[in-house]
Parts: sequence; C-alpha cells; structure tokens
Amino acid sequence: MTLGESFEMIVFAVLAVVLIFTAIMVVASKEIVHSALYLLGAFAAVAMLYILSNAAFVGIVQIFVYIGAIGILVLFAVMLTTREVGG
Amino acid sequence: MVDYTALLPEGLLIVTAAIVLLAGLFITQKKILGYITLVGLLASLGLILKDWNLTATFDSAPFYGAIVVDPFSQIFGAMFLIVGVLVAIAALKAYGDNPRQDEFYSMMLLATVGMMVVAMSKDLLALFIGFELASISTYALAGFDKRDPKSIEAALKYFLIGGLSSSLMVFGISYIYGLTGSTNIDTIASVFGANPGLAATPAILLAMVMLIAGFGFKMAFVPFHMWAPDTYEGAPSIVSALLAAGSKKMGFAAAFRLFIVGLVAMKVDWYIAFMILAVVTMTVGNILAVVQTSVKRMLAYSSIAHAGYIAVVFVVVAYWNAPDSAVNLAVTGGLMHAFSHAIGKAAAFIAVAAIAYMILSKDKVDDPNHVENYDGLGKRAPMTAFLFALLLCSLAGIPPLFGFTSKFVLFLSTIEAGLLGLAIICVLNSALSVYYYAKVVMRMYWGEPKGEAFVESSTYTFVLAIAVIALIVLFFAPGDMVYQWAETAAHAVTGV
Amino acid sequence: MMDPNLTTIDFRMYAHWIVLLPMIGFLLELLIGKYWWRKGGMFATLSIFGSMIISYGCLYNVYVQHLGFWEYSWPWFYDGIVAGFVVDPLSLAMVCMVSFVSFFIHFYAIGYMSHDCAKNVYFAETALFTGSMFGLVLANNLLQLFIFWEMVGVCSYLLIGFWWHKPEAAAAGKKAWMSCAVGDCLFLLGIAMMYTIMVKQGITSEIISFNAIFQNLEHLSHEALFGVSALTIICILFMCGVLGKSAGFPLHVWIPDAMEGPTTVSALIHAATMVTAGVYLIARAFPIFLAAPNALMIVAFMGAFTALYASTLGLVVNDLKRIFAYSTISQLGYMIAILGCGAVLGVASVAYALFHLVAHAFFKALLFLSSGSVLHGIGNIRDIKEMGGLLKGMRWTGYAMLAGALALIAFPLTAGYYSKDRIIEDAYIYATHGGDLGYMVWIFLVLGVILTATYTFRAWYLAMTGEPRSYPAIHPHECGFWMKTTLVVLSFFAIFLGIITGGGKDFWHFLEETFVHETHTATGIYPGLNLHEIAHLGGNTLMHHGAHPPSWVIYLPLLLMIAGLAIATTVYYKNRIDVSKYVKKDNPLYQILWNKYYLDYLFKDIIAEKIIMTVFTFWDVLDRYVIDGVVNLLSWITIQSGQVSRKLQTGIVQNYATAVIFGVSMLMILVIMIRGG
Amino acid sequence: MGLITILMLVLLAGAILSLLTKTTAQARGVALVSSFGALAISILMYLTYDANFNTITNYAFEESGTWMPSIGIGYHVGVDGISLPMVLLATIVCALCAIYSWSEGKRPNQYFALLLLMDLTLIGVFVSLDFFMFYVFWELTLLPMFFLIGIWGGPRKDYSAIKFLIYTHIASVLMMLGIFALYYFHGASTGFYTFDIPTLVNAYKDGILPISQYWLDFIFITIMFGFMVKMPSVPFHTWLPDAHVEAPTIGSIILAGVLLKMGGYGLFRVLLPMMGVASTWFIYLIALFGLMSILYSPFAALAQKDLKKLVAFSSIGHMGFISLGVAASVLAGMDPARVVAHTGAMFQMFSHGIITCVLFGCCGVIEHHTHTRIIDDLGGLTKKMPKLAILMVAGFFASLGLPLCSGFVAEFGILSGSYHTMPIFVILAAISIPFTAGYHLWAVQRTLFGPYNEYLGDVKEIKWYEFTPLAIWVIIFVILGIYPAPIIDMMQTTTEYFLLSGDILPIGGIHVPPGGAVPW
Amino acid sequence: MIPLQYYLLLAGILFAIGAYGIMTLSNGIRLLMCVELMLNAANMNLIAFSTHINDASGQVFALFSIALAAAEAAVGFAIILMVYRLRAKIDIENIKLLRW
Repeated sequence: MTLGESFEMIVFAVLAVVLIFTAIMVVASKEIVHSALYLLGAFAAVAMLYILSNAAFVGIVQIFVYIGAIGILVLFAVMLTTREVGG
Repeated sequence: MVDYTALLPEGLLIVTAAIVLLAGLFITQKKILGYITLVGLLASLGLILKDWNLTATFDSAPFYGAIVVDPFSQIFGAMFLIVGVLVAIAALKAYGDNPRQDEFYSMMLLATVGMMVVAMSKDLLALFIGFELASISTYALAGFDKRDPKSIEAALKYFLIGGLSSSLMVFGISYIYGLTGSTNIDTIASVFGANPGLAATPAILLAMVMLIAGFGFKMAFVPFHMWAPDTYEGAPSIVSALLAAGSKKMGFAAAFRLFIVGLVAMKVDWYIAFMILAVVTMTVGNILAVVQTSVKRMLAYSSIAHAGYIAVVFVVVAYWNAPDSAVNLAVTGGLMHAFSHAIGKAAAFIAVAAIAYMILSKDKVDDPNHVENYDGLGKRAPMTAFLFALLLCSLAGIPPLFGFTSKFVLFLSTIEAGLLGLAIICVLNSALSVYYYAKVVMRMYWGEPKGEAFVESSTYTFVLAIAVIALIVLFFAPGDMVYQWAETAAHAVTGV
Repeated sequence: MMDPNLTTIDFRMYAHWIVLLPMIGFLLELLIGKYWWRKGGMFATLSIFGSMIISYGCLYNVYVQHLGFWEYSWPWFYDGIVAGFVVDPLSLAMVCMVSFVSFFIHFYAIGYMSHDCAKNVYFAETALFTGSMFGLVLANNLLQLFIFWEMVGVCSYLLIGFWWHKPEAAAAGKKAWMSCAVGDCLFLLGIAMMYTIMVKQGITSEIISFNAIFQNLEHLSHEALFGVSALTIICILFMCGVLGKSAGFPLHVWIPDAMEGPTTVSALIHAATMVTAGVYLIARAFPIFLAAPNALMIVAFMGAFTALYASTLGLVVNDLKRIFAYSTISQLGYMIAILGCGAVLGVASVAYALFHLVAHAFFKALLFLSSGSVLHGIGNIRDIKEMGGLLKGMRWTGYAMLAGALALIAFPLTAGYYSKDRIIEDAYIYATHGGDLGYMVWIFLVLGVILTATYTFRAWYLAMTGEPRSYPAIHPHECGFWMKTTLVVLSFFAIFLGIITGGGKDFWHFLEETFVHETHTATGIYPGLNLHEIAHLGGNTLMHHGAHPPSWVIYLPLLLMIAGLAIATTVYYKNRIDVSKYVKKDNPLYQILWNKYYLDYLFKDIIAEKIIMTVFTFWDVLDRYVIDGVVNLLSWITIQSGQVSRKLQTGIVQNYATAVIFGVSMLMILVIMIRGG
Repeated sequence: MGLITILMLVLLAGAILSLLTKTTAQARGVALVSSFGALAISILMYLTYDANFNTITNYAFEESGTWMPSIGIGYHVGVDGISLPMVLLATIVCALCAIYSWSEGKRPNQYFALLLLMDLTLIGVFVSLDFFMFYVFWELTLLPMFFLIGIWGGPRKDYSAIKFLIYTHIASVLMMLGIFALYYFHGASTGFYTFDIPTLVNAYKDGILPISQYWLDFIFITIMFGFMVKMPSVPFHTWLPDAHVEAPTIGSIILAGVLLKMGGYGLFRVLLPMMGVASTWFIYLIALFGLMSILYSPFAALAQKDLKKLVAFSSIGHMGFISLGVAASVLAGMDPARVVAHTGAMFQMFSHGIITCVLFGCCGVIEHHTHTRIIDDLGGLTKKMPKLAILMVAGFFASLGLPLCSGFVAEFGILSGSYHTMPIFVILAAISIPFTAGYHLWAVQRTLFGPYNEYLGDVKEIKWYEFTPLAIWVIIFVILGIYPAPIIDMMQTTTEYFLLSGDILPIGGIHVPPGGAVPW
Repeated sequence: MIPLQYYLLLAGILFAIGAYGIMTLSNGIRLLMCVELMLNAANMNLIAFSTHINDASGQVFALFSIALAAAEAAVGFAIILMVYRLRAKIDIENIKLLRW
C-alpha cells in the first residue's frame, strides 16, 4: 500500500464515518432543522467521496445540485412548514 | 444525415406541450388548449399507426443505441397515445373551465412522452429518464385538484413511494451496471449469455429484485402496490385513468424490455418468484376489489389484478420448460391485454368521472364514487351506464369485447407453457373478478333510482363510446391486426 | 285360410280403429263436448259403440268364419319398436268384454253423471281410458302394452280424483298411482331386460313383440342374470307390475281408496277392466312365464294368497263399495292363481282365467253399478250400517245386486259358478302335480269361497233387507232409464253367461287355440307354439289331457259356498247370532282385520311419512347446507379474507414503504432459497 | 351468406331494434317478427336438411370464413342431426316465449331485446364449429340470463343472479383451459394452429396428439366439468334451483328449456369422440354424474316448498338421463341397443326442452295470478283455472315420464338401451321412477286439487297469451310422444354415424379392460 | 485505490439508513430527506462501479440521476407544501383519508 493509497484510505474512512454519522442523525435528530443540516453534511460527504473516486465532475454537480438546490429547498420547506422550531 | 422521422411522434408531443404551456400564458379562452393537445396527440397517433408494421430499422447512433423504434415501442406508443386521447377529450369536459388547464395538458403530454421514451429505450439510462419524466409529471397531476385533500394525499403517497422505488431502481441498475459494465440492455443480455454463472451471483439477484420492486411499483405488483388504490381513488378520475392505463403500462413496457431480454438470457430459475408475484398480485387485487364499496377504488384493485394477469408473461418467459412459441404467445398476449386493459380501464375511470360529475350535480352526497350512488343509473343515465357496463364486461373478459380476446390469448400461453396450476389460478381469479364487476352492473340496472334522470355529458359519452366501439370492433375483424402487431413486437423484444 | 266364398268385411284389418275411435271420442269430448249434445257423453258413448262393432266383427271373423289370427304392425320409433295389433282369441275375448262393459257403463253414466258440471271431462277421460285399454289389449308388443298400461293408470288416477275438490279423492288418486308406479318401474325394467336379451340374440325386427319373443324362447332361456335365468327375473319384474295394476298383495292398498271416484269409474276401471290388465299381461305373456323356471309358481302362490287375504278383509269393512273392492282383489287373486297353475295345465289355465275374468267383469260391474244406484238413491251414503231395507224402495237395483252377488259367490248355474269352480278344481289338479305349495294354493282358494259367500251376502242383507237404519234409507228413489237398462243387461249376462257359453266350454275351446295356432301377419306366419317344449325350458311338465279331480273336490266349493251363505243368512238376515260381541275394538283379530293387517299403516305412516319424509328432510339439509353450503362457504371465505386483508391497507404511507422493503426482502430470500434448493 | 348467418342476423337486428323501441307494443312487435322469422328460418332448415350431409367434415348449411387467422380462429358454423333439433328447440321456445310475454310492462324494450339476444346466443352455441366462437357464445348466454334474472327477478335476485353468473362462469373458464390445451397440442404436433372443433376433436380422437395420458385426461375432465355444471349435474347443481326460483317465467323457461341443453349438446359434440381416448373410467364418471342427478332430484324435489324449485329439481333429474345414456352408449356392446340409448339421450334433450317449458310456464301463470308459488298456500286451483289445470296436468305427467308424451320415448330408449352395458346404473335409475312420479303427483295434488284455498281470493283464468304457447308446447310433446319420427329420425341418422361408422367412436364401442374401468 | 467493496458497503449502509428512516419517520420532509439519502447511495454505487470498471456511462447515469432527483424533490416539496396548506401540519401518520 503506497502512501497515497493510505492517505486515500484515511480520507475515505473519515468521510465514511462522517457520512454514516450524518445520515443517522438525519433520521435520528429531534429537530427537523438539524436533520436538514445533517442532510447537507451527508450530501457534502458524498460529494467528497465522488471526488475521491475520480469523479470530480459529478462531485461538483453533487455539490451544486444537492447542496445548492435540494438542500436549500429542504431548508426552505422546513421553514415554511414549521410554525416554530421543534415542529 | 440521420433520419429522425421515426421520432416524430414524440417530437410532436414535446412541441405540443411547449405550445400549450406558452399559449397558456397568453390565451384567455383556455379551452382551445385542450383541442391543441388533442390535435397533437391524434397527429402523433396517426404517425404511429401509419407505420404500425414498421420494418425499417431506426438509426439510433446519435443516441448511442439508447433508443430504438420497433413494433414494441410502436404498440406501446399507440397505447399511451390512445389513453392520452381519451383522457384529453375527457379533460375538455372535466377541466374545461379550470384556469390551470394548460398545466394539466402540458404535464399530461410530457407524461405521455416519458412513457413513450420508456417503451423505446434500449438503455437503462433512457429507460430511467423516461420513467422519471412520466413519474414526475404524474406526481403533479395526481395532486392537480389542489383543494381536494384526497387528491393531495394521493399525490403525497404516490410521490413518496415513487421516490422510494426509483431509488430502489437506480440501486438495482447500479449493480447491473457494475457487474456487466454496461447499461445497454442488449449488451447486458449478451454478457449474461456469455457468463451463465454471473446471473446467479447474489448481487445480480439483489439487483433483479430491486428492479422488480422499482418497476413493480408502477405495475402495482403486490406488495409494491399499496399506494395504487389510494392514489387511484384520491387522484382526479381522469388522472387515475392516465395512471392506471398509461403509467402502469409504462411499467410493463420497462419490465418487458429489461426482464424479458434478461430472463431469456439468464436461464436462472426466476419463474417461481414471478409466479408467486403474479398469483399474489391477481389474488390480492381481486379479493380486495370484492370488498370495496367505492367504485373507483374497486377499479384500482381490479387494475392490480390485471397487473397480476399480465405478470403471467414473466412467469412464462422465465419458465425453462416453456417452448419458444409459448414465450412469444405470452408476450403477445401480454401486449394485447395491456392494450385492451389500457383502453378499458382508461374509459372506465373516465366513466367514473362522468358519473361522479352527474351525481354531484344532482344529489347531495359525500362520496360520489360510492357504489350505492350507482343505484338505478341504468335509468338515470342510460347511455353512460350502458357504456360503463360494457367496459366492465371488457375488463371482466366477457365477449364480445376485446378484453375477452386478449385474456384468451394471454391465458392460452400459460397452457402452452405447461403451467397448469398457474392457468387454473388465473382463470379462477378471472371468474372471481366477474363478481365485483357484476355487482356494479347490478346496482346500475336493478337498483332503485335515487332521483330523477341526469343530463348526460356528450363529451364523456363520446369518450366512452369511442372506447367501447374500439373494444367491440377489435373483438371482431381487426383483432387479428392487433395480434399480428403484438406478435411482431413480441418477436422484437424476445428475439426468439 | 281366407275363404273366398265369404263376402264379408274383414274387420281384423281395422283393429286399430278399435283403439283410435275412443281416442277421437276423447278429443271431441274434451274440445267440443261441453258445447254440444247434452254437454257431454255422446261422443264417448258412440265412439265406444263403434269400437264394439269392430270388436264383435273381428270376433265374428275369427270365431265364426275361422279367418285365422291376424297381427300387423308399423315401425314406430327406434329400430325394431313397432306399433302393432294382434287379433287372436285372447285379445278378442278381452276386447269384446271391455267394449261391451264399457259401452254399457257409459250408457249408465249418462244417467249417473247427468248432474255433474264437468261431465264432458268425465266422458273424455273414460273414453281415453277405454281407448287405452283397447290399446293395451290389442298390443302385439311389450312396449305398446306398457304404454297403454300407463295410460290406463293415468286415466284411473284422473277418474279417481274426478271430484278433485275432495282431498280424499285427490289423495286416493295419488295413492293409486304410487302403488302402481312401484310395480310399473319394475315392469319397465323387465322390458328393458327383455329388450337387452333380445338384442343379444341378434333380433332386431319387431324386437319386443310377443311373437318374436315366443319364437325365440329357446335361445332366450339360456340367458342368465346374476346366476338366475334371465326369464325368471324378467317374469318376476312383470309380476311386480301385475301386482300393482291388478292389486295383488302387497300393492293392493290403493283399490279400497280408489272407491272415492264416481261409482261408474269403480265399476269400469277398478272392477271390470283396468285391474284385469295384470291378469291379461300374464295371459298374454304366458309362454314366457312357462319358459321361466319357477315363475309360475310364484304367480300361483301370490294369486292364491291375495285371494284369501282380501276375502278376510272383506268381512269387516262397512263401506259398500269397499266390500266389493276387496272382493275384486280376491277374485283377481283367483285369476292370477289359475294362471300360475298353467305350469301344469298349459294354455287351458289361460282359458280358465280369461273366462273368470270375463264373468267377473259382468257381475262385478253389475255389483258396482247397482251399488252406484244405491248411492244415487240415498244420497251418497256408503256405509252399510246406515242402509237397510232398501229392497222395498229399489227393486230393480236390489235384484240386480242380488244377481251379481249370486254370480260372485258362484251360485250354481250363474256365470261365476262355471268360472270359479273350474278354477278351484284345476287348482287341485295343479296341487296334485305341483307339490306342497300347490296344495297351499288350493287351500287358500277353497277357503276364499266360504269367506266370499259370507261377506257378499253380509253386504246384501245389511243393505237390502231389515229395517232402514238412517233417514235417507227410508225413502230411497229408484234409478232412471239409462241406469236401469244397464242393470238389466248386465244382470242377464251375470246370470246366463255360463249357460250361453255351454258351461264355459265354448269359451275355453276358443281360448285354448291362442298360442298353439299360427298367427298371420302381412309378411308371413308365426307358427303355433309347442307349449310342451316351452314348458320344458322352464322345467315344467304339462299335464296331458284326461286328469279329473275326485268328485269331493268338485263339490267342496259348492258346499262351502252354501255354508258361507248360511252363515251370512243366519247372522245378518235372521239375526240369530249377535256378532257385536266379536266385532269390538278389543278383539285382537278384529282389530287386525279392521286395520287391514296394518299394511296401510306400514306403507303410509311408516314408509311414506316416517322413513321417506325423514330421508327427504335429510336430503334437503344435505342440499342446502352441505352441497350448497360448500359453494356459499367458498364465497364467504373469499369475502371475509378480503375484509380481513383490506385492513392491511392502513392508509399510512410509512407502512406502504415498509411493505415495499418487506417485499424486496422476501423476494430476495425466496430467490436465494430457490437457488439454494 | 347462408341460412345460419341470416338466422343469427335476424335475431341480432331484432334485438337492436327492440332496444330502440319505446312501448310494449312496439317492442313486442319487433320481438314477434324477429323470433318468428328465426323460427321460420329454422323450420326451413329443418325441411331442407339432408341427412347425407352428416359426416364430420361436412355439415349441413356449413359456412366458414376467417376471423383471426393468426391464431386459427375462424367463423365456422354448420348443423347436423344433433344441432339442428337444438336450433329448432331454441327458436320454438323463444318464439313462444315472446307470445307468453305479451303484456310485459316493465322495461319492455330491454326485456324483448334480451329475449332475442338469448335466442341468438343459444343458437350460436349450437351452430358453432369453432371453439372460439363456441366459447364466446357459451359465455354470452350468461349475460342475457343474468339481466333477465336480475331486472325481472324475484326478491333474492341479487344472490341468485350472481351465483348463476359466477358458478357457471367458473365452469366455463375451466373448460376454456381444456380447449386451450387441445388447441396447443394439436398445433404443436401438426404445426397447424386452429380452433376448429371437428379438426381438434378428430385429432384428439385419432391419438395424434403427442401428449401423455395426464394431459389427455386433463383436457377431457376440464371440458367435462364445464358441461356438467351447465347441465347441471349433481353435485354442481346448486346454482340452478336458485336461479330458477328468482328468474322471471320466461327466464326459467329458456334456462331449463334450452340453456341446460348446452351442456348436453357439448357432451355429444365435443366429449363423445374423446371418450375413446381419455381414461375409460371417465365414462363411468359421466354415468355416475347422471345417476346421481337422477336419484338425487326426486329426493330433493320432494323436500321443496316452492313449486318452481320443485320443477327445477325435476330438470336436474331429467338431464341426468342424458349423461347416463351417452355414457352407456359408448361402451362396447350390442350396436342396436347402443344406438337406442344414444338416440334416446339425444331425444331427451329435445323432449325435456319442450316439456319443461310447460312446467315453468304453469308455475309462472300460477305465480302471476295468485302471487304465490308456495305449494302449501295453493290448492284447488282447478276450480278457478280449469284450462291451466289441463295444461299443468299434461305437463307434469309428461315430466314424470308418461307414455305417449315425448319424455317416455327418450327415457325408455335410455333405460333399455343402456341396460346391457350398465345394468346396475339402469336398475338404480329405474328405482327413481316412483319417486319422480311421487313428487310430481304430490305437487299436482296440492296445487290443483283439494278444496280451493279461499285465501287466494278471486283468481282469474289463464290469459290467452299464456294459454297459447303452453298449449302449443303440450301439442308438440304429445305429437312427438305418439310419433317421434320427425325429430328422432334425424337424430338416429346422426347417432348411427356417431356410433357405428367408426369415424367418431371405435366400431363396436369402447372396450373397457376387465377391472380397468376404475383406477382403483 | 479504495476497494470497490468499501464503497458498496458504504452505499449499502446509507441505503439502509434511508430505508429505515422512510419506514419509521412520520414527518413528510424527513421522508423526503430519506429518499434523497437512498438516491445518493445508489449514485455512490454508480460512481464506484464507474471508476472501478473505468467506464464513463456510470457517471453519466449519476448525473442524470442527480438532475432528476432535483426535479423530483421540487415536485415533492410542492406537494408537501400543499399538504401543509390544507392541513396545517405534515404529520403523515394522520393523513389517511384514503385507506382500506
């Protein structure tokens, strides 16, 4: 295993842990706004993973579309449908 | 220079959709849009029917082989367009005064395009895109009556389960792609053919199961069906017509494209799985339809049962003992049944819409679709009731309507394949289905009318009459033409 | 055979018109009788008169002109089933008697039924009956005989129930039919078996006509069913039909009830003609019985037993018509018994039976008609306990009845004397040749004589002599012209028939030619039968001529008759003995007789009501709850499973998603299992 | 266009026209013209029928054309000595029913249209020589009857109509599977896919189907099931009494008179040639079904309180004779007897078709005039309705098998012709005769005779339009009872062809190996 | 080079979490989020395979998938907003007008 590979591996592991954690939190978090934010985190982690596996363009698109569009849409929806925090 | 004329029907629809959307911004007399839609659909249908026995191959090089135009896509295209025409005419009446009708028409047109693309696809990507195009349009259509909580609920359920199943589908596709290295269906099939062991790996099995779930959502296979009754019941009736007749058939188009080719190539024992699916689907659909009190929901369950019948095709195809003739006959029968069911079910939902419209206009009732409100309809609305009864006959498979012929051919294939138990279950289910159709007919013809006669809408009556005449005419002479068409299509898709 | 010098009409060619004329009469009565000519009666009577002329014409042809026996037929349906007519002494004797009696009873009925509003229907039915009876008698094949056998049964049913508004009448008609139906279905089965063994012999033309059977008896006697000679089984089945129609024990129960019909009907159908059809069947099929081992023995025994059995019942009945009904059963028993003796006597027994049949027809018709006249005269009272002293008011009727009664008890020189005593004598000859059972037959018949005399004159004395015992009996009114004429004519024959026929000898000689002479047909000749050979097939040995019973046997019946007459006179005329202390409900013997040996009770209360109705109820339960229950259960299960499983559709979208995931998992497990397996 | 097509078109046109009319008189006029036109055509066919046409490839008035050539469906019609009497029966019954319904006031246009449609579909079944057509008409008969029961029926019409529909539909779809198998195996072995009945049946019979006994038996038993339910045979009979009780009178008349005959007809047309190839114990099974029906019906009938239900059970028994006769006649035995049994069974179809019309017609008259059918509530009707009494007595007597009525000719043929091959069955069947007589007489006695039930009020005499058809039916069955040749000769020619020519059944009949009759 | 199996496993876990969420949660928006997670898992698979077999079509597929997911999400939120507008909450367990 080369150094680069080890590095890749470490990055992958970190991203994986982040991804799983955020994904779990999306499901488990009590506050729906927190869920939405964790979701953005998860999207970001996925985008990093794309870049890690040599699919940089898809990664960028992931960031644009998912974080930029969908994530914001989610937040927006949360705001619109929640009268006060905790709904 | 590539000849794109074969794609003209789809192109025409997209153009019409654009025109409708744009014109909707400027025109106040929006009813015209409906006629524009209708013209577009009819023109497209004409183009398809003109080349119905198409033999020249379409050069799909610019699409990297992702789409083809073959009899299979043609017959499904015709099916979707006929459904579209029926729905569009009905919409002239149902949404003729609605200020948002331009959205309705354009989404309907786009949904139709999506369905046609699925039927044309030779690549999982094209298939997926078409699938999603149709799905997303119909999500919106299901919630079109946005003041109606039922409509919204229908859309919500449809959307959520749809999202789940499309992710399942993509997940399945990803495995197939990963293990075969391609998303082209023919390539996939040849890879399977070359490596018989590959088809039995757990990943491929999982992928297949997920694809079955993904398509099964559209086709409303049990247990992926649960959204269907709710959505069909809650959505506006003419949208239900589009869903049950068009969108569902799109699921079959996709499944035929992928599974038939895949299954023929895979030589893996899938038939028991499909048999269980088919049997459970038709049985659950029928048994639950029996106990429904809402006619619309009953039609929804009957639609599930019909999905079960058509699923017989997969059983026959997957059955290793089935001779090639049986496989072809099964696919032919499946196509014919899809065809007859598309017309019959679309018209039946439209009839429900017409009846609900009449009932709401005269009687003060909560649920116009409740079967009690159908009492004495034979006297109150003789034409509608008569046509609806004939449509139910077609769905039940009672001659002289095309529904009988198609069921006849479909069940014939099970015997050809030697699947005796399946055949018996099928016909018993079919016999059971007569029960709930007959109950509606009984209500209509010998229930006591609850009020004076209705004024029947000529538009709705016209739609129903077209459908019934088509079904009757197809039963007589030109049924053979449909058979030949379906048979060519079956050859195109099975390749045997 | 045909004598060219005799220029006369050959009536034999028109024998079918004997049948057809009354049928036409039936249609005319039914359709236009109501509107024409006295509202009924004329068409029927005249058509039967026409039949009578043809009948006697045939008799003249055969008996006087010796034109020979004649048989002709047309194809009917199926291959080999024909409609055919046979003119031979046997059928002629019957047909002449039937037409004569029937004509006079119609004559009588014109008066008797004059006040009935449905008179035309009555006459239509009697005409149909008479025509059917002719058809039965003239039939040359078993099937045609059976067809008309059933038709006379129908007419009997309809006529018994003629006064349909009386529930007893309707019930009696049904009972008559049911009793006969039991016998008839077995008879039909016998015909089917006969058909089968005939086909087996390769016979295809006129397949179950009598002559075809007779000519092939030798082959047929080899057929066996269940290890027994097929002919025996067939004959037993025929015998069952006979027991039903001719009121043999135990199927006789319908006759007493049948007296609910108009008295003319009782006279015509239940005394003179229809009930003799059974006797006629055995006579007609005599060679078959002869060729069937043991068949005639059964016939003899059943006949003799019935004769005695019915006589005992006649002793206790109080209904005038029923007394005569039991006597009819008894006399029919005599006829059947003597036919059974044919195992020894050969064709002579047919002659004796037929002679008694004819004589019985006259005197029994007379008895019934005179009792009808009594009923007519005193307002339909039938209980002899309520009559008495009627002779004063109705001399014609009273003496006519006396004539009939004397003939019935075989008073010397009356018709019955020649016919019945001959039967008893020959039964003794049979007994001497036929073993112990033969003696039993003879003893039964002899005992019957004393009982017959007793009950007949019990009835006559109680009705005609003594003091009137009820108000209507004080002033009876005599019958009118139509009825009186008939009574006179019949009385004449009841008394003098024996003497006219030379003590029966002319009749017997004529009848004895029946089977042994050849029969002509349009295409050929059926040769006469050698009855001795046929008897050998059945293990019987016919007696050759010359056997005479000892003289005590000849005089015994006469003595017994006188004894019976004396008893009746002592008890019921002179009133020397008070029988009322025996005739009590606590006398077990009387009780048994009064309850008709509990046979009705057995049939009606136990078999019909208890057993069969229980079975039917059970059957209904089976049909409703088991067979149909399964059907309904299936639909119930379907609907219930729908009701249960629809609850899975909760409406909550997460559950739907769960179902999708669950479906994927299950499918995956399934696929892996299949692959693993 | 041949006579048969014209016949069907006349009825179709009549049905459509009648649907468009407004009043009873118009609808009735159309129905009378159309149904009597059909009757005239069928009589013309009868008169010009040439028995020499009677071979398996050459039917009288045969017409054939293509329909769906891709799967071998064709328009093929024709008649022979078994189907022509059935066509005649259907037209006679329906034409007289049109008279019988003279004053029908409830939805007359639909009523008469359904009557004509019923006629059309029944004739369609009898003339079809293509399994697809046959099946289509077979299914189509359900619809008019379903509506007749449903719209004009009695209080429990919902239950009865749906039971009738589903029960017989299940039977026919299973029959369809048998037809499929026959079609497929024939096509697979010869490469020639067709639904032509003669071709398929011949192929089955000649043993050219390359299939195991299992499949041969499957084909036989499914088709048999379809026919047995339609006949109906005990224990598949329970739809019939219910349907009859609730059906309007002409519904019952057509149901019992003609519709049940479809099952019997199928037995002759389709199953008979197959009997030599399928397992021989099926023959005994058919006979057993027949026997069960014969023995079952009187027992069940006597337990009924409803006159119409009683009559319905009588139909079951009479149809049982057909099964028995057919089964017995195919077994090896003496040819003349087999012919008699077989002809008797065929004649039973026609005869029962006529007789039962009178029975149900009388029930209908009684119900119409007294508003009840419960036997206990009736009594002494002769007082008020003497004409009805004559007709009803005639009908009931004919039904219990009285000689000189057509039923006797048939039953005698069946019993005596069957005895040599199935003695025990025949003996048991003969035992049913007194019971059959019993329940008929019981019904007549309780209905017509005895004191008049004053509770019924002032009952009017039978109307002329009820009397006329009933009287004509009575005349027909009496004439056929006395002189059955007009119908029976035609049947006998066909029977001789069926049984003796060797084209349909092995010459001499089907030999059952000793002990091989039943599988155990 | 990270082994393919790791990616697949990770995607599987992500998918499972999404599936778990969709089965248990009751808030409409959260369900939508879970659907998005699952789609991401599928896309990860595609990318991983694409890299592994060195074929671009997987990436193309993923791109389309992302685009369509966006469109789908937009429609989905529109629906959810309509639900909210009608019922003032998006608690789907109580949205069961349509059942049985």
